[in-house]
Amino acid sequence: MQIELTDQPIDVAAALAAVQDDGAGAVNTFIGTVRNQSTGKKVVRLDYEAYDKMALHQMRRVAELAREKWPMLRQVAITHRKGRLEIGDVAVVVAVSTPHRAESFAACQFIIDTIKQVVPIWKKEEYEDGSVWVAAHP
Amino acid sequence: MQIELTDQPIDVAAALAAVQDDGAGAVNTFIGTVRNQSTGKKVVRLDYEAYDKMALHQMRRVAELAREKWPMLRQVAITHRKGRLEIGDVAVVVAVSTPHRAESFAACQFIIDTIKQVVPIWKKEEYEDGSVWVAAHP
Amino acid sequence: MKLKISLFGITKEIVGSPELEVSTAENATVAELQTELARQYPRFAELTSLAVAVNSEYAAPDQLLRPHDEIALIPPVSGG
Amino acid sequence: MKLKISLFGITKEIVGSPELEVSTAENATVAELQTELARQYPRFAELTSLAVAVNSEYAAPDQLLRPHDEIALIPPVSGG
Repeated sequence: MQIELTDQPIDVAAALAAVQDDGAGAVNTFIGTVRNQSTGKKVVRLDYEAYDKMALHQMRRVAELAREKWPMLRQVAITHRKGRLEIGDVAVVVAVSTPHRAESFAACQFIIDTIKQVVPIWKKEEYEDGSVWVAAHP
Repeated sequence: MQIELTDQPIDVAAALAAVQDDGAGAVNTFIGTVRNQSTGKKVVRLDYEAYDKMALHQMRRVAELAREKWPMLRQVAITHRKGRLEIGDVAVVVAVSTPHRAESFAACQFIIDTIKQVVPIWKKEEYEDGSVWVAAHP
Repeated sequence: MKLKISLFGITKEIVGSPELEVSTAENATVAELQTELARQYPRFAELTSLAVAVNSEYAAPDQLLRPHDEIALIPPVSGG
Repeated sequence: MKLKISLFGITKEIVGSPELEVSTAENATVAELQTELARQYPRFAELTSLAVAVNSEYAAPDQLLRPHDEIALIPPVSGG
């Protein structure tokens, strides 16, 4: 299991290398990147703030929970970026390897969905005319 | 749309680069690799044979069908290997980009599932004591 | 008419050649070609399935064949 | 007792500081802390949610707090 939080550009190839496993025939990878728009507004850049210690702990727990749900899960790599990101930058990478493909999709989707619910990382979207902490208000 | 069939090692980074899109916040990638075992038998290597022209045509059709089902699909890259592969080698890569993540998982899974059903590529598994064309016989 | 059939994977092994020439009636259908091939190569019947592709598309049983069609036998695929 | 609370994202902006010290009764619960914070910072009530983390875990409302706990406010997360 490789769990990382970094303020440097994410190396997707390193995440893929981390889940390589001769017993796994399937690798699923989710890459979240910064879009140029959000709910119709043009995004200039993003700032991600993290509660580092808890974020790493919660990412580890999500990976462990995935292994409980999919015992055949071979390797998991999660890397989340923090700090300032520009359009197109990679914000998060989740990579998993499993013997067969259906479980690789299910486990990877579970991990990214759960990360988005529990990992203490906050995204501030910067527009040309202001900024907003995403999801903070109803 | 980038559709390829190659007898050279697959460059996963090139497939990822091909689906990069500033309007896409989500990239899902499936990588199929050669496992060291299949239905309990130790696999030494694989030979993939392809009906090249029809394989490329059918992969293109699968990508087009995915775009009909998920009109928000931004980019699709499919690369399939042919020829002799060793354990751990990448046999196929499917990468898709979409604005939001749920569709990236669904479209990528649809594409690899459909490829496995319709693309004329045949896998011969080589064991220590023989070989078999996968799925040929009931 | 004479039809050239491309062979791959296990059908190539069964026939012992990457190509096969078959004589059929004019305007034979895909189903008629399949019947003729089954007669010549009984081992084809052991396969899980055996489709016919015409010009890179899967062909329906009632499709008419022409001499210049690109015809191939498609045993169960196993790519990916 | 005095509790140190770490702040992030919008709560840090509302308070104007990355940390906050709050006085509570001994053995206060998470719910009691939340009530005290809501009294001091009415803008917290405008948030979609505001959880409390104790030692890197999400805390239940009836959990007792101790002076050496690592406490943080967790406004709606938006990672990924």
